[in-house]
Amino acid sequence: MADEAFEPKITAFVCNWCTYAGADLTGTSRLKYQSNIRIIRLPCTGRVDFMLIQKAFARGSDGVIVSGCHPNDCHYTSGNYHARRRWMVFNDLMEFMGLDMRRVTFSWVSAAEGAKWATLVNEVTDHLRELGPYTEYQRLLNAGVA
Amino acid sequence: MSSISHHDRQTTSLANKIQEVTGVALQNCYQCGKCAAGCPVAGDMEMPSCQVLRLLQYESPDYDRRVLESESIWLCLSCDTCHSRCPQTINTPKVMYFLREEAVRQGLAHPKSKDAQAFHKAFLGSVARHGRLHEIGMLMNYKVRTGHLFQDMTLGSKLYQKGKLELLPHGVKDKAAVKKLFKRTTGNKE
Amino acid sequence: MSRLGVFVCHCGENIGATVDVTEVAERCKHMPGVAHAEDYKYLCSNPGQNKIKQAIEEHQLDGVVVAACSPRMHEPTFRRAVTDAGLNAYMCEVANLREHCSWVHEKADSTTEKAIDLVRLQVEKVKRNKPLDTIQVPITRSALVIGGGIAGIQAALDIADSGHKVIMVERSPALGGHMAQLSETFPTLDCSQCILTPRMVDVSRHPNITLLTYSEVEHVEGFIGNFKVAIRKRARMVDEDLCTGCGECLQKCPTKNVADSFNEGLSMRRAIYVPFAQAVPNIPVIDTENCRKFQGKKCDRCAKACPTKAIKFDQKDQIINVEVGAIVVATGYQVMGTERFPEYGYGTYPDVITGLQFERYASASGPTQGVIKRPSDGKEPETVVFLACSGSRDAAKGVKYCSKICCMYTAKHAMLLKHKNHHAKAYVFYMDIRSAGKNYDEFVRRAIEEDGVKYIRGRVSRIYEEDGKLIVKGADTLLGGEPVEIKADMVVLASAALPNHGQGELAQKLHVGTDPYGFVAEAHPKLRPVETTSAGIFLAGACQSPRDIPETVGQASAAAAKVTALLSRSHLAREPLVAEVNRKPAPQFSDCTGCLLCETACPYQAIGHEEIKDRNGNVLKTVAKINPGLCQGCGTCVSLCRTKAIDLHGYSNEQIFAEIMSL
Amino acid sequence: MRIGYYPGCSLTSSAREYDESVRAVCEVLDLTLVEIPDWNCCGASSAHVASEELALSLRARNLALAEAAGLDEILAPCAACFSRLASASVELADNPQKCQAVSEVVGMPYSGGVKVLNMLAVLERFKDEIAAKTDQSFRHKVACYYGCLLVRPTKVAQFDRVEDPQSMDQIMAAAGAKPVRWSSKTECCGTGLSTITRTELVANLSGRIVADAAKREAVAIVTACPMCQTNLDMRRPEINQKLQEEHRIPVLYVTQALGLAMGIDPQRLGLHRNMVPVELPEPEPEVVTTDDDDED
Amino acid sequence: MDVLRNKARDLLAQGQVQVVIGYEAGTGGARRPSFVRSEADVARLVWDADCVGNLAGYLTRAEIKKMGKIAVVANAATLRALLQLTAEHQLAEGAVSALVVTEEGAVLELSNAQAVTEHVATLPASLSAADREKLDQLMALSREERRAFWEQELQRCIKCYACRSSCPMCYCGSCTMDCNRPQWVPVASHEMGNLEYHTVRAMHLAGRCVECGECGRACPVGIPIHLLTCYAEESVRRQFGQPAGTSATLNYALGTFRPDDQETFIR
Repeated sequence: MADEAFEPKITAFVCNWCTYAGADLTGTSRLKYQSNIRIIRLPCTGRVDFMLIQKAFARGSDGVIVSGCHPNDCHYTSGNYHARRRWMVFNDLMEFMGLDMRRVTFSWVSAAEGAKWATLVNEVTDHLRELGPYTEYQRLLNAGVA
Repeated sequence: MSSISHHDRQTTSLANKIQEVTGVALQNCYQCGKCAAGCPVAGDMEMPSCQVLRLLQYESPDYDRRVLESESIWLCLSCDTCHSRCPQTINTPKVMYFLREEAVRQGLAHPKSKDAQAFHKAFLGSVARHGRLHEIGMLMNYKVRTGHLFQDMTLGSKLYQKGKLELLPHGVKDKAAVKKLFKRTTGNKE
Repeated sequence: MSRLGVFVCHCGENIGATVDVTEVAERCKHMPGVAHAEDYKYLCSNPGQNKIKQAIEEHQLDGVVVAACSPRMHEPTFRRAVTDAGLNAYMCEVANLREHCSWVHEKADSTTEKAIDLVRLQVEKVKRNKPLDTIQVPITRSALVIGGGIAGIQAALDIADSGHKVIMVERSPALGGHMAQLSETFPTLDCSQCILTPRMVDVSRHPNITLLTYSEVEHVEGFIGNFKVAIRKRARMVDEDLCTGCGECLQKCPTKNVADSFNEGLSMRRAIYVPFAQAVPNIPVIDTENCRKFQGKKCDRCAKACPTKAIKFDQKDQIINVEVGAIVVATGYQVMGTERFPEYGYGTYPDVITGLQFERYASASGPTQGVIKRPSDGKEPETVVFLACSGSRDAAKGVKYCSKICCMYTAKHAMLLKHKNHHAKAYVFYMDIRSAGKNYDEFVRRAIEEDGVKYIRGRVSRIYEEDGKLIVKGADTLLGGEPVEIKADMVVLASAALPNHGQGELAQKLHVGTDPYGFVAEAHPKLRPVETTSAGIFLAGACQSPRDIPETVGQASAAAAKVTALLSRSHLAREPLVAEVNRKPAPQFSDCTGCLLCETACPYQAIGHEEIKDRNGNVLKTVAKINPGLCQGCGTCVSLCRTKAIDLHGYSNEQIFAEIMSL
Repeated sequence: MRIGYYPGCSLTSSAREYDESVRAVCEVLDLTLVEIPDWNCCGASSAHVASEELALSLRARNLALAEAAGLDEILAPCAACFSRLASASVELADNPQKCQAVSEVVGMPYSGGVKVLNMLAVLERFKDEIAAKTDQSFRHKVACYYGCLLVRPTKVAQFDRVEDPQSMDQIMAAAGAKPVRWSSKTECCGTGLSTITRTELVANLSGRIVADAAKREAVAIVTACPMCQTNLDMRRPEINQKLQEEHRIPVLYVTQALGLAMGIDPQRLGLHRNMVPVELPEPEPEVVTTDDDDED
Repeated sequence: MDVLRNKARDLLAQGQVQVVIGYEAGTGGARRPSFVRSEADVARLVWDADCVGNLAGYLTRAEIKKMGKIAVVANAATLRALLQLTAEHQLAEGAVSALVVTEEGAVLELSNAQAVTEHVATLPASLSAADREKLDQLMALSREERRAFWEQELQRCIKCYACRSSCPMCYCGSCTMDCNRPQWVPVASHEMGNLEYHTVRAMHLAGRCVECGECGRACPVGIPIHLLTCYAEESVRRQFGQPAGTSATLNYALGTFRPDDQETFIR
């Protein structure tokens, strides 16, 4: 059961040209969403090293969003395609290692999808609030040296 | 003519049902008329295929009914010319099949379709009984059903002379298998 | 320790109403490395910018975070401001407190807390920023234009007129493209060749244009400002310098039965030929596939006839290497052949022709000197049926898209038929009439109202031959789909415009994208319509999608303007946000292992390799090398590199790591 | 060579001459026909009206019987039977789940591996043998008529030139005949349900085909479909009445025409059963073509 | 075995290679690598079912490269490593000959990449049946059980990097683990750091792992660590069909893409 006072900490890695701009549009459209999220701006989803996701969790994030341009719309023509392949392997490997991939959300949000961004952030926030703190990971941080 | 307010989209329009049952998406028709242009019987229809599709696109109860009551849907020969030439690959013959079934189901079938329905009944009756079609038996049955007793009488005797009509049916041996098959798929024994 | 300045903007009420801006500024003062923090009503205003400049000087700041609206809005503004105060532009970062915070959240403590976090992210980032200088890429100040149709001609002339050298490559033996084949042009009905020929001559005489006909692009490498192109100049078997264009050779050639492609196969030409009378250059070419000499027979009649001994049977293809700064792709289109229409006879009925063939009949320079005749028996047709959308908007057997030019030229064809033969009957089967354009719809109405062309709304299902007539079976959808049957003497298909043959291979050589149909893709459908996905490569005309002459010419001039703007500078300044392979002292030299797995991942082919050598030239190590002129800074290679040998300026590992750790 | 054989109901009665001529020609071609044991009616167009499932099951039972008899290819000379069986075969080959379901209804296993061929597809394989077994004296102008069911739907029929099919023309040409170029090859004769219920429409549609063939100076219409043959042949009085002309052009099954070219006894080909008497004129004289060398 | 020794002797005698890397008897019946540089030493070479180690790891070592041209006794994984290393520009084409002992006891000398590529194409997957079974067993568990399994296993890791040292594909001069600006992964052996380390290694071997199992064998505390890299490799093969070590030209699944790559989790 999630703690009532629990507010999830969410880190988002987004590309500059689609999702960052899409999130800007959410703002200019004055659509509201919950304020748990912190956006880190990158040029492209191709720049998203899987280690960034790891480090975000290691730093205590309860959830991570990675979002960029839809396939075929990448500002750099194919950075998102490369990213997608890496996510496909990463996602699969994490499942194999038993990590909770419900806490990582990959998505395509274009510069025109301000509303989608708001919905996405709200859904992810609500979902993470339901899942509660990511104790099974954060516990590792506090575990002793072997 | 029906007023536009009657054209409010219904949830269970014929177009919806057609998409569900046959997979044909009527909204893809852009009314180029190529189906009617190639249809061998378009000239004999009160509304050619493209107009049937157009009426269905409205998704209005009035127009749906007009289509179901039409004779056009019974005239389709299933020659597939329209389908093979349609730029949007719309399977119009399949739609026509569906419309006939639906017309019968809703009791709206055109009076002239009575012959066709009788023919199918006679045909299936023969197949259900013998496993194969017994042409003369089927024809007699059909003529009794429709009252066209004397139509084609001379032709029949000619056929007989040419050795083309068998008086006794040559059915399948395993009649039970065929009967069972009919029962499982139609729910009746005939 | 850094000395950072944090400037928090109220943006009037926009940020101030939901975020406690003063509180944010106050808290920032206590962040490690922050030497100064203040808030202000409008930082983007002149007084606002001055505040930043003053503070930089006053507090000797070495980095700045502006917490305001989206960096996509005012990042350039604030970067300019810090430059004015003597800081490097890239020592300034923007925290997005408006679009990503105040506008999307309610007024609450948590909103202010988020705002502080957003500033902290940027503070931690700026601490690790490095001064960067814009990258200067030298530009080769000349252009290559591929394709010698009206698009290429217009682009080449515009670029050349602005004083830059142009190399023009045309695949066929002469300039002019499809426009040279046309009779009259809509909506003014002026003669196509009359308006085109002077332009072709201009190209051939222009001191800044080098014209290479009968030539094709073989290979392209390099990047914006610095392309290296290999051009294959095919052997004409005629010496261009010696030939005077007298035409003696043409008369003597014994091979007379080669289908004339300029006339769309409606007439025959010789094996040595000039495509058409006004051809530029007016130099013949020997078609070696049909020439007797090249088929092993004894013949040298053309050589004997030549007064200047210009015929050279031993001429070989030449590879010409050129360097250019920009490329314009203007390769045009082709039309779908009649053989692609099953229900219209698979091309077996000679009197079913394409619109382009009709143009040749209608042209005064065509096979019939402008008299409309039909191929089967050379008679003048009385009834002609025109089919719009032949293959276009036909997902099943043709192409999905609208070919755009057909509605107008079909109206023109019907009109020309009526003008040339008043008794003739013209029918047009159409689905929609798309005649948006200056004087376009008036033109179509004129065909209908004044010239009596009959328009029938419906597609044609089938055409077949009967008693020397073509039976056209259509339907009139305006009569509820009533079948219509017309006995025609000739049928003209307004057949779909397709990407030109060889377009795909060329696109690959140029590394430019294509759309699903094979047309060259534009960089942005609205805002960058004449640029391709590759920097420095532009496009003009129907290679992008079907279009008519006015649109093509306008677009070609636009592409030329882009090229001229590029070539007007000696160097190209580029944002320094590029990736770089690190270097270290010997014996490591670099963390790069030289595995070059990054090479294929680069969308811009910017990654190559370099050899690190000792003084004697022995290779010590091979490592990846990123060309800063080509790199666009996506960072795909950075996240792929196992040893973290590649890093991206502006979004470095250290910067992002620090951002994450600040949360 | 052997192949499974599905005669279908028509070939046992009203199209008996088709069956007779198929058997006679296949004997000459050394093709053994193995009749599917205890086959049943394919359901034609009527089964559909009652239920899709009935239609599919009737067809599947035949395919299952063929499979049980170890036949992986079956010949269905009747174009209607071919169309129904082939579409069922295509539908089931793509869909193992449907196979399973229909096997249950039929009460016999079917794995989806039986291929259905029409008469033309089979004869196409024997073009060389046909040429060899005929003396090439059958130099008649014939109009090859394909109708709808052999060429459409394209997915089932898989003809390369749907709008201008060539296989029957090539088969007849191999036997020495001179197929005419005409445009009614795939026009509908009006079969479907109108065969019996709307005879006036049939006369109209079939009439156009007969008139076109006559106009192209064909001496016979050749067909591979009992429905077409019946409409063009048996309905000739109505056709002639409708056209107000006296067309006497006979309508032969492709196997009847081939049989004649092979010199098989007309009685064995069932020619006496055709309604329009089969009286072919003297064949066209043999034309010897000389190759002109147009070297100048 | 004699055929192999004779082959090695010939190669050394004729000067075609300067060193033959093979297996020799170690303590307690185990096999250990053997570097044979003279004809006199060829008798040390053995070949039997116990020769499972992947000797490819030595090929990229500077001290070995210095010896001259190399012949290596190769099993399936060695051959795949040879190809992958060539594709990754770590071995010059033709610098290493592979000696393969066939089931019939003959010795094949594969002296160029094409010969190796063709031979590899005829071999079954190099993943052992036992490892296959373990992978399947793990996959059959619930996520929670898998997490518990790996948590149990990885907390025993002492971060000795034996796995890294033994891996033929871990040839990088400076590993991410050693990077300290920033310090991506904590140096000390620590549960979080262990998890991060092994995730990174598996990700870095996805599309590159030749499934030799060497890392698992090298682990002094017995963590079946190779299952992670083998799974990552299998994931790549399953999703993109571009297995590692089947060609000497670069075909790295994560350095390429198809516009129609199919996934189910991106929103």
